[in-house]
Amino acid sequence: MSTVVSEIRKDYLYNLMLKGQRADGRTFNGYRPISIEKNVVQKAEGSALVKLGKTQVLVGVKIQPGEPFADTPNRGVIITNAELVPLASPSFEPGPPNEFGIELARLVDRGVRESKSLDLDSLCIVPGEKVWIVFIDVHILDDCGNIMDASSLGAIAALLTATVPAKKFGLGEDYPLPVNDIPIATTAVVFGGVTMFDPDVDEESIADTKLTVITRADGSICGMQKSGTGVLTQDEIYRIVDIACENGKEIREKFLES
Amino acid sequence: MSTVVSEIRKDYLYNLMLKGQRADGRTFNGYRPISIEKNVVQKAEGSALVKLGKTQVLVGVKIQPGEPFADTPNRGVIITNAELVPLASPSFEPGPPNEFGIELARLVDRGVRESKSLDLDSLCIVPGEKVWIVFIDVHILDDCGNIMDASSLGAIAALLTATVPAKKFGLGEDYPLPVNDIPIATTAVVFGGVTMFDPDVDEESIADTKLTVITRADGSICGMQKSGTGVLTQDEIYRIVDIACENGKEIREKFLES
Amino acid sequence: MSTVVSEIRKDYLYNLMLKGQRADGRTFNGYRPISIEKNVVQKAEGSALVKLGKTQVLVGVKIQPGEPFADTPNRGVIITNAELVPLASPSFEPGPPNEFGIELARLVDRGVRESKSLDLDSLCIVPGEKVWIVFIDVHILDDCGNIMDASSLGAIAALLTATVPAKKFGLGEDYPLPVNDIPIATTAVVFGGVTMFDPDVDEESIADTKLTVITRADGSICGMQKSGTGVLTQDEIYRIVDIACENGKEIREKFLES
Amino acid sequence: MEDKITFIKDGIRLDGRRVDEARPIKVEVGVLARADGSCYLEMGNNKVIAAVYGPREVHPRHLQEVSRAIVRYRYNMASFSVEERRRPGPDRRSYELSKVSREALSPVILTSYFPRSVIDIFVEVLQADAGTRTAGINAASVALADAGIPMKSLISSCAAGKVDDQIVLDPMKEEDNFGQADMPIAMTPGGEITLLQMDGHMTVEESHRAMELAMKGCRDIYNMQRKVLIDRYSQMENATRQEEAVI
Amino acid sequence: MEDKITFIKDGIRLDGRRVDEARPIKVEVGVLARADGSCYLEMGNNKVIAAVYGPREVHPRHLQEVSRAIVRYRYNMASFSVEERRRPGPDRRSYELSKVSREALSPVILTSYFPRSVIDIFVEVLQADAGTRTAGINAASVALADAGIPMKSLISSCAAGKVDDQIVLDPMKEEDNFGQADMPIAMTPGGEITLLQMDGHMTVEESHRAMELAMKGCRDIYNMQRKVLIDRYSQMENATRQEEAVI
Amino acid sequence: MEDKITFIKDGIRLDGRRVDEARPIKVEVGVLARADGSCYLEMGNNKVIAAVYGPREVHPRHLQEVSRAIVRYRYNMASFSVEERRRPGPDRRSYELSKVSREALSPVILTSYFPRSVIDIFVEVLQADAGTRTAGINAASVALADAGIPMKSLISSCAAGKVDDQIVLDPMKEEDNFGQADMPIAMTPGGEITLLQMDGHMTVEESHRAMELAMKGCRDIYNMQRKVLIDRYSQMENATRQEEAVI
Repeated sequence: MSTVVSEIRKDYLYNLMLKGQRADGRTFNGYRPISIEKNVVQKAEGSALVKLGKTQVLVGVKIQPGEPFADTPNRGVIITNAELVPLASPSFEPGPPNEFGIELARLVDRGVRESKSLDLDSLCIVPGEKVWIVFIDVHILDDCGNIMDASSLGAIAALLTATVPAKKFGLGEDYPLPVNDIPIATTAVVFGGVTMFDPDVDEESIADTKLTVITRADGSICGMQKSGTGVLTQDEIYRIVDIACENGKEIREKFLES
Repeated sequence: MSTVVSEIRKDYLYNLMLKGQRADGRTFNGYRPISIEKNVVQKAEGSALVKLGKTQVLVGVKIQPGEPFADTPNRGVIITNAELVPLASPSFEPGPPNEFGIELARLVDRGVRESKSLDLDSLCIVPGEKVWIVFIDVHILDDCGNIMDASSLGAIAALLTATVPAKKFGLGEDYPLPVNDIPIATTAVVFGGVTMFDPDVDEESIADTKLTVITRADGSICGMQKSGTGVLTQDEIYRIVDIACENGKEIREKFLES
Repeated sequence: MSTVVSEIRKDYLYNLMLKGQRADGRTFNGYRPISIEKNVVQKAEGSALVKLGKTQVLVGVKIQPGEPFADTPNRGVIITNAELVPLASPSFEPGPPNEFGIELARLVDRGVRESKSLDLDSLCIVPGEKVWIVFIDVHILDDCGNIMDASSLGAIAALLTATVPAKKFGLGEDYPLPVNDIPIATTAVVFGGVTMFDPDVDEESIADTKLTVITRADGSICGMQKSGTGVLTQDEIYRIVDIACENGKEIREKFLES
Repeated sequence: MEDKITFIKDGIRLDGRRVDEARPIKVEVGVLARADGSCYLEMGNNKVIAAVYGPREVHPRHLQEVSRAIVRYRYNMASFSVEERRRPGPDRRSYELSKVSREALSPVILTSYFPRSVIDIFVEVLQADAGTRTAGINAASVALADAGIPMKSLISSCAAGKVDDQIVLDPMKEEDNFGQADMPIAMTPGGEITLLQMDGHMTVEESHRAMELAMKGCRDIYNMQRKVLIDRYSQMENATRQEEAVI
Repeated sequence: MEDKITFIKDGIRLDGRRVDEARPIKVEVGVLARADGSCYLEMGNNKVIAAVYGPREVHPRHLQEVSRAIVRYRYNMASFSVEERRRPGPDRRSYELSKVSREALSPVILTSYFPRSVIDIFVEVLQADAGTRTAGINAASVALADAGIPMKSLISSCAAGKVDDQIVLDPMKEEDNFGQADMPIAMTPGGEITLLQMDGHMTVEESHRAMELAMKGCRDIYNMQRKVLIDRYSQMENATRQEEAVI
Repeated sequence: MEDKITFIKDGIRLDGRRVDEARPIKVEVGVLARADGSCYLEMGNNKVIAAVYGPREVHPRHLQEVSRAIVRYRYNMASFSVEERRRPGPDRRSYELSKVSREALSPVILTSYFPRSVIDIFVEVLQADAGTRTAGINAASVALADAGIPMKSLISSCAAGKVDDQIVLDPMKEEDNFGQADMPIAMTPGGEITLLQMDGHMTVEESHRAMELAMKGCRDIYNMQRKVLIDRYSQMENATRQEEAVI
């Protein structure tokens, strides 16, 4: 998933960083412009197109009746999948999700699941037999960096717009999917001692360590994941967590809460 | 799927063509000798071995009870598969069907389905629960060109000989599979301005464009497919369609209608 | 699955053999030290860790209710699988079982099945609906030769310790899996005219022919399989069968019968 | 294919179109930053996006051709693009559509300019409503131009169908599901056919009418493709001029 | 494996054969035009066809052996070859049969003549009735000869079984399904065993009798294989002579 | 994640441990003959075995890196390692765990010593009881040392969890299934974090406490890893001395 960046560009970014700067003029903690377009796919029960700078991610939510898992007979089911289609980056290849796609999907899933944003108990139709299955399908369209945060944002935005299609299946009136919390994933890379949030594709390719922190509306944490082959100090982690909480709060209020 | 033909042979075929001739003496519109041997596989409910010149295709039809599709609860099911087994050609490889095998199977399927030769309504056993599944399995044995027409011919010949094995499943007396129409696929290649029907393997490897036209007994069309990386003019298409209707009529009367 | 052995080592082994000797001092018919540790995996219904010299194989038996096969509605089901995980040998690769793993699993399965050591009729719960499925999973840990005999030994040892977990599924009291016979697989390689039992990994890589003979407690045979690209004479086969019966008897009495 | 619904009344179709009227089309070029060329296209309720990468190195190597570039085309439907969620990954239908779409574009791509290379065309169907293969080819053709791949011409694609015994242009989902025949084509502006498929039931005469109607549809689409590319180029030229003016 | 049916009455089996009698065999050589060698073979109700391609280049390359040809064998059952339709593609049984069949033929193929090459053997089972692996090996052996692959000798293959406590030659489906044991072998005309499998239940003495009976079966099949190849060669020679006569 | 069971009573957990107490650990090094390095490790009821092969040649070749060794890590659960039999082969969870485990070990492996090579780490979970990824990393770290792979340091791994609103060290199965949060980490003896995951629900303060507790767990495990390796080396040295003495 790494993209080759020329040595010259690497030096350039490094020198900028020493001066406390980033190529696009952002602060180290700042995000690129965010836009969220909702309900772009009418065939889906919910959908959102998220733009994070030039990064574009489309998330579709489909909701269908199906069988519950044997160990949770009275709860709805969430199935999250991410397709890193080769349209989105020269480094993506056709085929079933590789470890990057799987990690991304599982992290998006963890954000939704562990934040308890979906009340799975309320998605039971007939206990032990039929429940609502919520499919969250993340479709990366243009990977210009930090698809993790864009995907997570797209997932919760799509869920917020989703309707349970009860009528279509003869199960009463349609109703909005009940969403209880708004988890926000914020990712930082660590590069030469500094941490930069919302890395673009060049910054990602230079840094060898990344930390994603998923926060809930009450400021608590519902997910963390380090990735990459580098190390993090305890201080770096604490610092990233603190800023992640702030960034999460801002994004949540600005884009998702009405 | 292309076979390398030496430049010399290519020139030879090209020069012949300029003289209005083909290597085996046929006219441009003519077919190689056709033979159809029926019921060659007793374990199948219907089968046919088709020889088209040296090309050999074996089609087996198996009929078993199974579940209908959700959107057609009162109709039987047709499932068509083609195996381009490596025994049949140096260019076939083991493994699941590639795009050539899939296109072939889907085209054979389309011929049977769109001609409505099988009355799917009559293949319902218990509405919404149990219907007859008709498996059409195309097994290419020797690819000496134009396996499309041979496969299509094999499929309809095998269906015409097939018995619904009702007794074996405790569902009454056996009866012949009801077949209402006899679709015939005829394929032409376009090569240096001329169209040649029933191409052999050399002609196929030289021409870059192919058109298959599937006709019904009433002379109407129930399927067309251009393949290959070349182009066809409107005139060429109309001409091929006209000759396809004639060829189809002849083959249908001569080999399949009793 | 072959391991490259240097020419020097090959000559050494060959010269030893001419003197009627093996590298580790064993007789041609002798086995390496055998140890069987039972119930090493508490999560399994039965398990055994077999050491055959340095070769280590772990077999786990899981027993769960499931559907019977359509053609044997009143009988339990045995499913045997072997994983030649890359941890166990530099020549094993990750991925689904290749032909060596499949042959191994099928041979272990045949030993259990054809010896009728499991009374499948007694594993029926509700005729036609629910029976006990016995999963025998062979996990190779260290391939220092003759994983066939070690796997077969592990399978029957694990079955002998297995409990049918009836209580867990509300189907009455737990009871020991009824085992009626103790099949023993014994394998010999043929190499330059001599036959050597229980080949180590060097001997395996030099010999091109192997014969496995599975015997029952009454001295009769319930399975044979030649493998490798060499030939066997009738005499060699008869001789191997005779010694296999003796070896089988000894191993059965010493390690498995109490 | 049943005829119980009336699809055409007084020459007007269920969605208000005349029989020879295509659905509204929207084309945007250069919508993706990572791809070498890209195009977003709507045809009625179809929403597709095409990206082109290349010419670039071929992996795996044994697919290389010594005298020309190979062309690959991947038609893929998003899981949420259809009524009932589909499993991700290609099925038999998408393999066939990828093949015929590749063959629809190959005749105009000057592959001999780029020996040992690959030109990769990726089409993602974001929403499907009958006609995704034609929409995909139209988008891919524009994306190829956007990527600067040398081509003899653009390719335009449109289907004709048979509904209520009438030949109609550019069938939508209901007409496709319950209609009598469907015939998608693709062609060069010069009228050379590069894609032709048909299923259903047509007389020879009807097939002629369908082809002529579909060709008319292609010509209209060609004009739109051409316009959007010209606009794109003039924008880029203006941008360059402004840069030069600044200097 | 139940014993309720009586399989042998007065020394005669269900299909009228004696215990030491094989099913009728039909062999045709050179039945496929594209393959380098081929053979169609019936053994009772078994119908198999074998093709040989090679020696030819190995793909993928890393399978190449520097000092000899590799041999590949693909045993495949057609979906319609058995009572209940089987899914296309290999299952665990066909992987095992492919392996032991390859190992049954490898000892006689002079692979050192063709370093870095592959000899591909493909066997398609068109109809199955117990004994498909032996039928396949018999056909493949003839196809190898037809392809001109240098071999030390032919390989012939036959099974013996145990039914009603008697050892029988060449068991058919019913005997195989409900019998007590099955023991397929393959061998050279010189009596070297190249395939040996057994499942079921036999005493050591029974296994000896089974092996001897199966070896007798192999010898009979060898004579048929030999005859059909001699006929083939003389036909070809005659054809050449006639051509020469014409000139 | 429900809170109905009481997991901690008077500071003592269901299995008798204090909140800051890890499960008993057993480590054996050099347990496999074929692997270049190996380690068997128990952490409570978890039983894992790790093997290291390499540095060795990379297949397939295109994965080679010109300036360093690549590291591969395969986390695999045996079918019988869990309550309900699992299908063999990797699932999505094991792909993720393989990735994060590889990334947990990579920072200390001196890959630049072995350009164009691969270091393969295989971890088999023989019995699972919450904490298999941390047990696997601990075993793999020892196996790497046993294989003589040059490393900056060992890696030690342990999890902290949240149960009954308290932060506990090294949660077992029941605590993991019904607890409120789980946070596995891995680190160098110098305190650099190489693995960090968290799921569940924690305040920022709780996450600090969890990290500190998990780091304490890692330090204890490091001492055990170190001890077992020192014992191993002295054994080997003694063995060498004795050999020399004999000579």
